[in-house]
Amino acid sequence: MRTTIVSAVLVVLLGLGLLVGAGVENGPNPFITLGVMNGAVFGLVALGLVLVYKGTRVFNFAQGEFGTIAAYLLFLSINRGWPYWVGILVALAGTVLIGLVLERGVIRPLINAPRINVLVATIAAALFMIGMEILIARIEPRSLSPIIAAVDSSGNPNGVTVFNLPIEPQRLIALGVLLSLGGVLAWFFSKTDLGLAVLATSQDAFATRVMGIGIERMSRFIWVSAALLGAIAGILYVPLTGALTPAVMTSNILIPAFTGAVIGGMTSLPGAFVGGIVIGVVQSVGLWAGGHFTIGEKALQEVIPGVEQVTILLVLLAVLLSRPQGLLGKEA
Amino acid sequence: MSTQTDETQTISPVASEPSRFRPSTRGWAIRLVVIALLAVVTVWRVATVQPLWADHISLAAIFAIIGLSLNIVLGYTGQVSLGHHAFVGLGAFIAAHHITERAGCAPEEGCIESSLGTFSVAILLAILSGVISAGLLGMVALRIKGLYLALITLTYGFVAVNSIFEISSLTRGGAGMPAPRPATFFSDHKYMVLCLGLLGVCMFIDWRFLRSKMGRAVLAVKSSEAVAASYAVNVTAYKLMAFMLSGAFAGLAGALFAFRRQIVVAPDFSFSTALLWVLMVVVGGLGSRLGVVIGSMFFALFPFLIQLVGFLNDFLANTLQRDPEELTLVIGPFLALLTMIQFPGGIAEQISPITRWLGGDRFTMHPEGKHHKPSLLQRRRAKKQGLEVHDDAELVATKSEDLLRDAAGEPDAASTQTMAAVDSSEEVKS
Amino acid sequence: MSLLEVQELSAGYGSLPVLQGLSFKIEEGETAVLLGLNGAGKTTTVLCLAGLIKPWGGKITFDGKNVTGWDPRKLVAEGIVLVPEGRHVFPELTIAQNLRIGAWPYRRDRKHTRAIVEQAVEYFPRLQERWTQLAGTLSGGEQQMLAIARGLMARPKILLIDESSLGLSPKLTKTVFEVVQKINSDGTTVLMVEQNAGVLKIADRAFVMEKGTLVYEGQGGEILDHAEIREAYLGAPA
Amino acid sequence: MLMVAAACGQKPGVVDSTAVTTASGEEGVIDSSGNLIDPETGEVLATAEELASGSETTGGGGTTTTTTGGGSSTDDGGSDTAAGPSGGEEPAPSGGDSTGVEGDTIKIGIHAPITGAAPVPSQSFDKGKDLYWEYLRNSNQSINGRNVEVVFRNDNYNPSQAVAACREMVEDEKVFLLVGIAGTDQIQACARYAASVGVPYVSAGVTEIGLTTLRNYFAIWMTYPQQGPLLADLLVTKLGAKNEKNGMVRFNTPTFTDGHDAWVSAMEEAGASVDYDRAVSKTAGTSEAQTIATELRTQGIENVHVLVSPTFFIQLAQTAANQQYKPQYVGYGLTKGLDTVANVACKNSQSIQNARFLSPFPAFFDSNRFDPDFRKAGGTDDIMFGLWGSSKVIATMLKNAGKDLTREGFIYANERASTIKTGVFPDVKFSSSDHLGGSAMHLLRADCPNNRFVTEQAFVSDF
Repeated sequence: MRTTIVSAVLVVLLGLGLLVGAGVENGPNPFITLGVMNGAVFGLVALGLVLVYKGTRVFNFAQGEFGTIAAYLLFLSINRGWPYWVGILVALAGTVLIGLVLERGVIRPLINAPRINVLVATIAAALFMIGMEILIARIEPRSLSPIIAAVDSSGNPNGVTVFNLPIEPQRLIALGVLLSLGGVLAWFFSKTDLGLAVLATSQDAFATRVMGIGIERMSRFIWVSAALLGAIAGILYVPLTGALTPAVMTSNILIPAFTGAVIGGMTSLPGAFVGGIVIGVVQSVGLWAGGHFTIGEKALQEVIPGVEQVTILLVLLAVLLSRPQGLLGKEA
Repeated sequence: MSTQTDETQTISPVASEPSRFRPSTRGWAIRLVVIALLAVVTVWRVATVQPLWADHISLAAIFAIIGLSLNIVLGYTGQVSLGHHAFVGLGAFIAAHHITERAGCAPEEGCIESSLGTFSVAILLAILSGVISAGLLGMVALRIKGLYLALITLTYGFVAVNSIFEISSLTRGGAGMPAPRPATFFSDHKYMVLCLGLLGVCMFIDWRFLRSKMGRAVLAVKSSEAVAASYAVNVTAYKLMAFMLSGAFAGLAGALFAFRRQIVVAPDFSFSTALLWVLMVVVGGLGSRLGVVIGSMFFALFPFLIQLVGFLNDFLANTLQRDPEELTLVIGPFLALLTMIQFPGGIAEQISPITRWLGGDRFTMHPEGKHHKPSLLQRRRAKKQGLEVHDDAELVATKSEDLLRDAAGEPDAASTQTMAAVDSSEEVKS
Repeated sequence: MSLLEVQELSAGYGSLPVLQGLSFKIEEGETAVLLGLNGAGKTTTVLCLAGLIKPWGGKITFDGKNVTGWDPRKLVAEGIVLVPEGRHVFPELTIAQNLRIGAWPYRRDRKHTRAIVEQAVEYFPRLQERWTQLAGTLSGGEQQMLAIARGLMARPKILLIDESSLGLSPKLTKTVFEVVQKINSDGTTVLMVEQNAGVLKIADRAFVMEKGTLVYEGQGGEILDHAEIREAYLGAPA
Repeated sequence: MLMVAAACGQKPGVVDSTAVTTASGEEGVIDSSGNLIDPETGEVLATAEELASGSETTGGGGTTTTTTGGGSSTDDGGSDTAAGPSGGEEPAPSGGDSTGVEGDTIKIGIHAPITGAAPVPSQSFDKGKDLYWEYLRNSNQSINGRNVEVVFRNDNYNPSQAVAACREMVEDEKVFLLVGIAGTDQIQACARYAASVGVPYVSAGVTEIGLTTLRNYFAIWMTYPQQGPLLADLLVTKLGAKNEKNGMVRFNTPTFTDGHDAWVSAMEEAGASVDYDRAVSKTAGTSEAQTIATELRTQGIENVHVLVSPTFFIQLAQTAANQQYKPQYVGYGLTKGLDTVANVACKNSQSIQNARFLSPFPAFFDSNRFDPDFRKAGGTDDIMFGLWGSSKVIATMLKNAGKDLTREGFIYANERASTIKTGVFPDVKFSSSDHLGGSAMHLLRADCPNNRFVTEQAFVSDF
C-alpha cells in the first residue's frame, strides 16, 4: 500500500514535470527542482510538527516561530561580531530555553486539558513570540548570512546546478540535515526505548504512568526536541529567504509544512517529507504556471489568482477525504 | 481522564440538585435598579460619545459579532476555525462589491451614499456568502475526525487571501473596494447604533439557538460524541448547522466591517487577525455569550484604550517608540495564555458572580452545581494536600446527557448506565 | 513480616472521601483478592498502592519500607506493578513494543529484558503469534493477556490486577485466572480486584470492602462457602 | 494637464485635455442625471458632482485613448479619469476653514507605514518629521509668524488603516492639512478621504488614478506615470536596454497600472522590448520571490523594473543572487532607494549592486552638497533627509497662502504661486489645472560595498 502511494506520487510528479518541462526555452524547467528544494524545507519544519503530534497529539502552531527566534538570535550574535558557529550555538541554546519555558509554563499546566485548548495555547504562544519579535527587533527586514556563501570571494558559485537551477550550499546543507534528522527521528521512534515511551505517552498517558514512566519528562523532552528542530530549520532556512522579518517562518513555511505533514499523514516521518515535497512542487509549479499559461487573452493567474493555493486546498481535501490518515499514515 | 474509576461514577452530582434560591421582592427591586442604572449609564455614555469613539465602538460591536461567530465553532462544537478571516473578508467584499459594482454606487462616479435598499441587500448577500462558504467547507471538513477542521479552515483562509481576495473585479486589488454607507446610517453615531443593534440581534439568535433542540445537541456533541451518538443525534448535521450559523454571523460582521471604513482591502483580513480572533474568544470565556462579547470588545478597543492612558501612551510612543497596536500583539496572546492556564473560564468566569446575582441568584464567588475547571492555583493547593486533581470528564458527560435527553426526548435514561455503556463501548472499540 | 501492609488508609477525589481507614496485609507469595460492590473503593485502593492517587492519610508499608505517597516511578522500581482496569494497552504500538515499554525500569539492560520477555511469552503463547501486530487490533482477551504480560515485564514483587475479567467470556476468564495462578506459583505475589466469583478458586486470601472500609477478611475458599457474602458482594452464585 | 503631458510624453489611458473637451452643459454628452457620457461608449466619464465642482474632465478608460506606441493598455482599471482640477479663473476665496491654525502654530498630519510590508524605521521617522520645523524655530524663522507642529499616524501599509489614521488626525487632532509620503494605495485612499472633508493633501508622487480630479491634492514630485518615460529613457540611453531583455515585476494593484502602462509604452516607443511582465500579489512571500527570480533568470532578463514593496524587493534580489543572478534593477521613487534597503539587500551577496532608483531627494551620502543645513540640524539618515526636503516644500506652500491661512486659501494660492525651489527636491510648480507639481527627479545608484545609495545624477528630467 505504502509503496503504491509513494510510486503514485512520484509518477504524478514526473508527469507534471514532463507536462510543464516543454514550456521553458533555456533548458529544462527548473520549477520542479525549485519545488522539491522548497519542499525539503517544508519537510524539515514538518518533522518538528510530526514529532510534537506523535508525542502529544497536538498541532503545534509555535513550531515556525522557534525558527524565527533562532534566526534572530543568530543575527544578533553575528552582529556582535561573534563567530558564526557561536551564533548557532547561542541560537540553539536560546530556542531550547524558550521550548523549556513554553513546556513548563504553558503545556504542562494544560496536560489534562482537551487537545483543542493546547492547540489554541500554541497559537497564543506563537503570536506572543511574533509580538515580542516586533516589539524588540522591530519590523524592518534584516539580512541573515548563510553558513557558506552562495558565491565565493572570487565570484564563482559555490553550489551545484541541477536541471537548470543553481542550488546554493545552504540548501544542500539543509537537505543533508533534513535527511539525517529524518533518519535519526525514524530510528528514535522505532528503535529506542525513549522513543517508544514518547509514543506510548501520546497514546495513553495514564498507562504510561502506570508503567513507571514520568510523563512530565516525556513532555519536556518532546518540546525541547521540537524547539531544537524548529531552531535548526530557522537557521538553515531564513538565509535562503533573503529577508529576516518577524514571523518569517510562520507566514512562509509553517502553513505549507502543516499541509504537507497532514497530507503525508501527520504521524509519519517519511510522510512529512513526501507531503512537504508535494506541497513545494505544487506551489512552485503553480506559481510559475500562473504567470506562464494564458487562458484566452489573460494570464492564468488573472483568471484564477493564487492557483497554487487553490490546488493545495484541493489536494488536501482529496487526500483527507480518501485517506483521512494521510498518504503514509497508519491505518489505525 | 483515563484515571476514571468505578467510584467516580457514583459521585456525579446528579442527585445533589441545590434548592433553587429565590430573591425577595426587595432583592428583585435592588437588582432591577442596578440593571436599569447600568443600562442608563451605558446608553448615555454611548449616545454622547465623540464620532471617533463611535467609530471605535462600531469596531467593537463588529468584533463581538465575530467573537460570537467563532464561539459557536469553538465554544459550542469544540472545533477550531483558523480561517475566519476568510468568511469575514468574503462577506465584506461581497457587500462592497454589490454596492459599488452592481448597484453602481462608486465614489469615483460621485456616489457618496448608497441607498438603504442596496445596503440591506448587500448585507443579506454577505450573510448568504458566509452561510454558503461555511456550509461547503463544513460538509467536507466535518467528515474528517479530530482537529483537522482547523487545518482545512486554515488552508481555506490562505486560499481566500491568495486567491479570492486577489480577484480584482471583486476587490479592486490593493486599492480596495469602496463601500459607501446609506444616508440612514451615514454618521458614525448612526452607524454605531446599527452595529450595536445587530450585535443585539446576533446575541438573541445565539441565545435562541442554544436553547433549541439543535443547540443542546451540539453542546452534547462537544462534551462527548459517543454519548451523543448513543442518543441517535445526527452529529454531523447539527455540527454543520452550527457551522453555517457561525458563517452567517461572520458574513454579517464582514459587511459591517466594510461599511465601517467605507473601503475594504484584503490586508484587513490576514491570518494573524484570524488567530487573534480565536484568542479573544478564549479570553472572553469559551461558550459564554456575554464573556465572548466583552472579550472581543476589549480586544477591539485595547489600542484605543491605551491611548487614553496618557502616561502609558507617552511611554509607548516616546520611550519605546512603539505603536499601541504592536502591544496588542503581545498583550492579547499573553492574556489568552493566562486565561487558559490560570482562569480557564475567561472573563465570563470572573464576572459570573455579578451576572448570576443580577439574574436572581445568590451572590457567591463559588457557584454551586456549575462545574468549572480547577485553576493552577487550586491544583497546586490540592497537590499540597496530596490530592490528584481530576478532569471534569464525568461531570461534563453527565451534563451532556441531561441536554441530550431533552434533545432526543428520552426521559428515563439512567445516567450511570449510559456512562457504563459508553465506557465499555469505547473499550470494545479499542 | 508481611510483604504489603496497609494501615488506616484514607483517600478520595476532590473533597469526596472514598477510602476511610482501610487496613489489610498481604503475605509474600500469596494470591489475594479484593471484592466489593461498585463504589466500594477497590480501584481506589489499588491506584493508591500504585502511587497513582496520593493517599490523604494512613500508611503503606512494602517489603519493610514505608512507601506512602511515593511516585509511581519509584514504586514500579520497587516492585509494585499495576495492571489497570480496562487494560490500557498502547493501541498503536505492536505487542513487542508494548512489552518493551513495560520493561522501562530495565531499559538499560537488554539481556535482562530479553529474558523477561521470554518468560512472559511462556505464559501467553498467543502473544508470540501476533508479535508485530498492533495492540489496538487485538481482541479483548488478548489485550488483557498483553496487559498482564506487560505488567510482568517490570519484574514485580507484587502484581496488582484490576478487574481482569471484565468483559471477557467465561472461557477466557478461566484462562486468565489460570495464568495468574501460574504467575503466582512462579513466585510473584498477586492482588486481584474482582467481581467475578470464579477468582476465589485461585485466591489464598479474600478481602471484602464496603464504603471504603474492610468488612470481611478470610481465605478464598471460606467465602465460597459463605452464602450471605457471596450473594451480597459477588452477585452470582459460584 | 497640458503641461503634464508635455513633461512626460504620452500616457496610455490619459488623453490630452483638448481631445475631449467639455464645457459645462454641452449637448449630447450630458445625460439626464447630469453625468458626462462618452458619446461612443456610453461610459460615464464624470459625474454631475464633478462637473458642478468646475473640474475640466477628460476621457478615461482604455476605450477613448489616443495614445501612441502600441496603445495596448492592459488591465486598465477603466476609471482613471484624469483631469486638471479647476478650470476657469476664479476669485480668491475670502474667509474659509482655518482648522489646525491656532495662535502661532499650524498643525499638520503625516501618515506613513512604520509597520507592514514597507516599514520605515520609526526612530528616524520620529526625529525626521520635526527636524526642519525645529531648525526653523531655532534659527528664528517662521511661516508668516507661525511654527508648525507635526502629528504622525502609522498607516501600516494598509489603505483602510490609512483612512482611519487620516480621519483621526482630521477629527481628533484637527490638523490643517495632511501629508502622505509613501505607499500608493494608502495615499490614494487617504487623499480621497481628505477631498471628501475638504482638507488639503500634500502627497508623494505616486499613481494618478483617481487623484488628479481632486482639488485638494498636491503631488510634490513626479507621479509614477510621469516617472515611467523618465525611467525608460534612463534604461535606453544609459543602460543599453535596446539590445537587452527587459522585464517588470509589480504588485497586483490597480493603482500601479498607470505607472506600469506608462513605462511599458515609453519603452516600446523608445524601441526597447519588454520581455517579461509579471504582477504578483501584495501578500507575496518568499516562495513567490523565488519563483519570479527563477523565471527572470531562465528568461535571461537583464534589466528588471521593480514596482513592489521594499521587503519583497529585498527577497527577490536576495533569492536571485542566491541563484547567481544579479540583473540591473531600476525603479520609481522613494522606498526602495533608501539606505535601509541597501543595508539589507547588499549584505552577503551584494545583490542590488548598481541598482538605480529615481528619487525625489538626493542620497543621504551627498546631502551636504545639496543642503548643508540638514546635517547641522542633526539629520542622520536619508529618511530624515526626505522629510526635511518635503517639509521645505510644505513650508513654502504654507507661506504662499499668506498670513490669513485657510484651507481654501492654501489651495487657491498654491495654484498660482511661483516655482518652489528647495535645493533638495526638484522644482515644484502647481497651476490651477495641474496639481502634479514635479518636473524632475534625482537618480540614485546602489553602492553596495558601502551599503548605501549615492546620487548619480541630480535634478534630471531626461537622460
